[in-house]
Amino acid sequence: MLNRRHILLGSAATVGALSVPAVLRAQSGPIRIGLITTLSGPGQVYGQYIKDGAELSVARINSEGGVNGQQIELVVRDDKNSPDSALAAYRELTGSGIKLIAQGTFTANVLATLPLLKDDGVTSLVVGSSALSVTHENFTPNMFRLGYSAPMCFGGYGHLMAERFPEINKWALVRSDVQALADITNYFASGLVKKAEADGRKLELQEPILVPYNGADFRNQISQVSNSGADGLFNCLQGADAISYYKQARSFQLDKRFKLLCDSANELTVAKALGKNMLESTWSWTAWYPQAMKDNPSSDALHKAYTELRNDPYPNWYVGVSHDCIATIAEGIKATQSIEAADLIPAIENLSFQGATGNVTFRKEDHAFAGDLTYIRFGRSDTTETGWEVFETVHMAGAEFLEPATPGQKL
Amino acid sequence: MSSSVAERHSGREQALTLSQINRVLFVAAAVIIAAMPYLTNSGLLYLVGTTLILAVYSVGWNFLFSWAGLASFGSGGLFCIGAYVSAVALRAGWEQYFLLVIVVATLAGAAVAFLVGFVALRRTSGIFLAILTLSLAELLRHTLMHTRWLGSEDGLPNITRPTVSFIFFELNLKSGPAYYWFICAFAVVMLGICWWLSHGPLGRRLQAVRYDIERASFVGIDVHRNRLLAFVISGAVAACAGAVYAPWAQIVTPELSGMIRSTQPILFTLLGGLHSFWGPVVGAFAFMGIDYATRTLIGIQEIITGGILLGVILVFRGGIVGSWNALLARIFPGRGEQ
Amino acid sequence: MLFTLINSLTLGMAVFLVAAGLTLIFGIMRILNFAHGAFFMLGAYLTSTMVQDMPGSVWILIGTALVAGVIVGLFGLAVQHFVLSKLDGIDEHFMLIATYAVMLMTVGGIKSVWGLEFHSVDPPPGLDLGVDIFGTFVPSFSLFIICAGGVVFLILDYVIHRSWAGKLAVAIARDNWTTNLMGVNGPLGTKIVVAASFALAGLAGGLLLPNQTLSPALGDTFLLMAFITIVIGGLGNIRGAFVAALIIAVIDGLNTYFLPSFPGVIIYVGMVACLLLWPNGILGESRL
Amino acid sequence: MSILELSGIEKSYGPIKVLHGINATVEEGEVFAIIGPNGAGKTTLFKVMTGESYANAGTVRFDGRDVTFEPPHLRTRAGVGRTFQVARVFNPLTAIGNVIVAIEARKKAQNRDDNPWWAVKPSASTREEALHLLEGVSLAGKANFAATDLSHGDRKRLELAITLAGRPRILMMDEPTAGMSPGDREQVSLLIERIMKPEAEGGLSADGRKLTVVMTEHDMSVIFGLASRILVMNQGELIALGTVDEIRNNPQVREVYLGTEDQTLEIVA
Repeated sequence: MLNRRHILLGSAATVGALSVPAVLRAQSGPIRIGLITTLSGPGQVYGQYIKDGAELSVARINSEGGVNGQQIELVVRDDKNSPDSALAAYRELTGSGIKLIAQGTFTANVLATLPLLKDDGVTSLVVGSSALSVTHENFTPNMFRLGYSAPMCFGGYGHLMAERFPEINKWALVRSDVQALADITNYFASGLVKKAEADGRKLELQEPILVPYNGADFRNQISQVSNSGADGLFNCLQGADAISYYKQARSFQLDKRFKLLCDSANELTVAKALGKNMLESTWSWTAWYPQAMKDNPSSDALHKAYTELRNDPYPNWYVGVSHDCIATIAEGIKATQSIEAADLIPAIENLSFQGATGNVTFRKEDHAFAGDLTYIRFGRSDTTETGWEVFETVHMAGAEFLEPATPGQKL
Repeated sequence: MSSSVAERHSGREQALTLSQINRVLFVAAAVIIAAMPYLTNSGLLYLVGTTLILAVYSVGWNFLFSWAGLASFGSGGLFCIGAYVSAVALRAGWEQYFLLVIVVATLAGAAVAFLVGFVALRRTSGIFLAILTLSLAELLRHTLMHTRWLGSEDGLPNITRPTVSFIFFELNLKSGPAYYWFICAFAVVMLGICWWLSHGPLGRRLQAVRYDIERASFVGIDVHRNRLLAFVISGAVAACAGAVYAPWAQIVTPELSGMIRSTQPILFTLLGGLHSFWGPVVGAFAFMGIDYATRTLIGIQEIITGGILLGVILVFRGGIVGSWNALLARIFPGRGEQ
Repeated sequence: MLFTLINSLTLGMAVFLVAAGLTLIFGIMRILNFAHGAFFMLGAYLTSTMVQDMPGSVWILIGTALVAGVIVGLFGLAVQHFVLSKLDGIDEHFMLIATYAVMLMTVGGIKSVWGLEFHSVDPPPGLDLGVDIFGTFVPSFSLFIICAGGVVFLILDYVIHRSWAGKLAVAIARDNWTTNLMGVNGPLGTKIVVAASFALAGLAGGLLLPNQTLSPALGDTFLLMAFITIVIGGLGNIRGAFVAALIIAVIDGLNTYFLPSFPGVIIYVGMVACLLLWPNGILGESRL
Repeated sequence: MSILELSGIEKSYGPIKVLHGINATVEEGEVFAIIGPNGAGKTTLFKVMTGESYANAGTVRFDGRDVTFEPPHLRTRAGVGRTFQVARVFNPLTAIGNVIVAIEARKKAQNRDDNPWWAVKPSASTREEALHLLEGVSLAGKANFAATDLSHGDRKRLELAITLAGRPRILMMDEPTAGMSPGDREQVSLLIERIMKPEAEGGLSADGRKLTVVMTEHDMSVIFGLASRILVMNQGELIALGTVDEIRNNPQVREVYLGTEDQTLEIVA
């Protein structure tokens, strides 16, 4: 049983006298979790993954008998990729008595709701959003980020590349002209440099080449890249931009000009779109690559369910992360028997369980995700039907790459 | 002669009766809007508050469009300027001077509108002006996205709602309902000002310009100056709305200067009723209603919104206000024309 | 430098392909068609369904793009018949909102039919690599786009300014009423031009398909650029659109060359400057 | 005293020269008519005088002041009123609304706004003046009709009222009787005669000043009935300028009209 007194008190205090029906619902009905994500406009494709992952997670929990005997109900709302709509959705959900929220994808939409969590007594799990501000200057204890901070994820990436490929000393960087990708590129570069310096090598890093965001033609920049004379290349573009870029780069035979190609975080999206014309070989970060998580039943179950749902054996990493968001909330409630933020927050702080993406655990100070990192290398293949295959997978512990915790302050 | 006087007389009587019905509706709507915090949850309250702000913003746009006959596609840029001025000031801790901040933001919007209008209105009009303003707003958006101290593309979050200090008392606007009522007051003031401007001598001059630009200049109206004035007023209203919006949303992003924000008033105005003062307000609430009603229909929302819009335009040519008045005239034929 | 120019020309011609239909429909109906980007996208999706991952040859690509153009043109006829013709004679801004609504529905329809996932179609064999011109490496697909843009321009220019059909269309655009009096079926003429405009959107979608990534946001990428093009060139003026596309290419090239840290921004500055210098577009507004 | 002075006016549209150095002066209080066959350049000269387009060379002086490049609204404020060949009024406004706009524009330009700054409705004196003007052009009964609903003749009258609302010193009328029946033309002639009288005598001319009229016209009976002097143009050149009698007897004018307009010849003869 849930702690009934808490629910009554909490709801009455914030929602006021008119919310009586909501309280009644909370007592008798299922535990309601709100999901706010991008389901229209740019970014909709990611929002759809998040919705799928969350829904599959709820379905699994409910089929296993729910949390402490109570079923979970997911209430999904579209943030239309605007802070405005994210706020409207958030307020509608909390106004109807919902205390548990999962939210993604883009940082601005997450930043819109963060300041409200504490007063509303809401516990929020953030999917994705690598920006530092979420766990630093805009930190609020009611939020946990099950996304990867840029320093951990891409600093670790740079570290791995410098470690694995000590012979590559000249690097070129390409990124879209937006700030979030500038941060990612910078952390990758600093990860590279730090590791190389620790090994006593000096790297030559070129100034990042900028390409227009949501652009139509990248050939000018591609030509600049292929004439850079570097051996290693880090490509930091997103979604459709990335695919168009690789596609237009094909006639330049970009993959032959560089000894090492690193994609930021598009993982198999690129391969799935390019098919037989995939690059020879590239690395990418991913949060969830189920094929490499064979001893993880949670991952296997989700993978199976997703493949049945979408007929796609290569789910995007967002599916895994959003699945784990719901799982985290469920685990927290299991541990504390309450959905009140006051009880749930310490419970989640102390959690450590195996989710689909690996070990799920948070740093206590700033609630940053401190789980595992996964990097994959994949490329063109003549033997597979898809035209590409994944060559290798690297797992690393993420905690050591986490930036220092400075909750409430800028790093 | 006498028959025309009679016609005139009955015409006025009809207008009075119908406008009485509308007045009752208007008062009822105003009461419901004012009582919103008691009637609904914070989600709908937030939406209604936002819609009120956008309604004021759209009325400002419509002042330029339906009165001066100029279509700007870049009003989002001015809204954005107001919002950023307000956001920066509040984050810097000047919350007790919030009213002053709004004034400054409004002036900033007016100043930018003046600069743009001074150059652009002499040279362009019609669709060229529309695209020019659209490009300027896009330019602003790109600039904001590249400005690190304004938060780049993630914008400025955590904007505190202010406690406004007057000389004798303090007004705490931190809570949702309190700020909501502040928005209501703001809407009343701004709509009042806009109504006054539209229906006064300036409004008459501008309409004259819109109806016949050459004739207007041959009755001694300085066309350029009056258009510029309308451009500046519209810009000031947009920036003012933006300044009030920032603490309501508590976050501002460069997307405020995007095409969606700039095309909103156009949609509202056309949906609500062209060349009508209250058209944009009605349109804004109608649009909000459609949006809210379809919020759970994820995936097909676009098709439904598009379908409704299309239906409205094809069936109700005069927009909602025009069709409503026509409907009233038909329902009460006795009070209508002879 | 030559390379930058050729690449920018590629962008310019790609934009022209999209802008051509947009300026055509403006010429005859005086509307900015917001749905144009969506129909461009529809053309690309239709083509991708027909050619799957890779068109077998250049001619198959062109052929399927033409088929897609025809299908999109039929959609355009439907839009003209059920929506635009019903709004004839009332405030032109209603057309604007109507095309906006059509855009919403088209994008929604595309999403429900083709889904949200990114798709990619490769250039046909022969166009997937590059050639050497004066010691500069040039991707062959760039040349294909440049040629396609040039050919489409020449055909349009011939049809509009030289041929009987074009003169008729110009007459309709100038004075529909008188043309009707003279025994010419104006509404039919309008229908044909509108269908042609939509068909051009679809054709552009098909031709540019191997160059871009298919996603429901594809329409937005080009729409604003196409708007800018037809405005700089002079609304409704096909030659103007062509010249403006070249100007955009040059501006973009200079942008890449001299100001690489702000990609894609100078176009807006250039556009503002152009409008202030030539308030009615470089070649002036034209009814077709 | 001359109120309007044209010296050396030249105007070209592209390569085509339309006006070849026109010199003329208009005296205060006279009715000055400009005639000439179609394409003679009357309308162009008219446009140069009103400010609708500017001369390429030469000067236009109004009341001794150089106004060659002054825009229309400034000339209007200085006392130039103008009507168009096809009456141009503010269609959706009511008749009285049309006149009110014009009166308010004048008052604002003269800084004599008698309305408090916060007032929405036009001041009582403005409304009174507007009604008075409408009465003056016999439109008082249709004050609340939308201008669109007025007949052609009524629209011409309304336009005249709008123009007079600016209290012009010189009234420039481009074919005031164009498209009217003979009966209506006579009415217009009478109206013009009447408005030129000072207010005390039932006319509409302001504060004791003499109203000057400059008009282009095709109907010779209107011209010979009203005009004190006539300027005759042909192919962009002034070929004669003088009193009605002088023009009647000018051989050059006869020649111009002989080959062109038979009907005119009869009247001249």
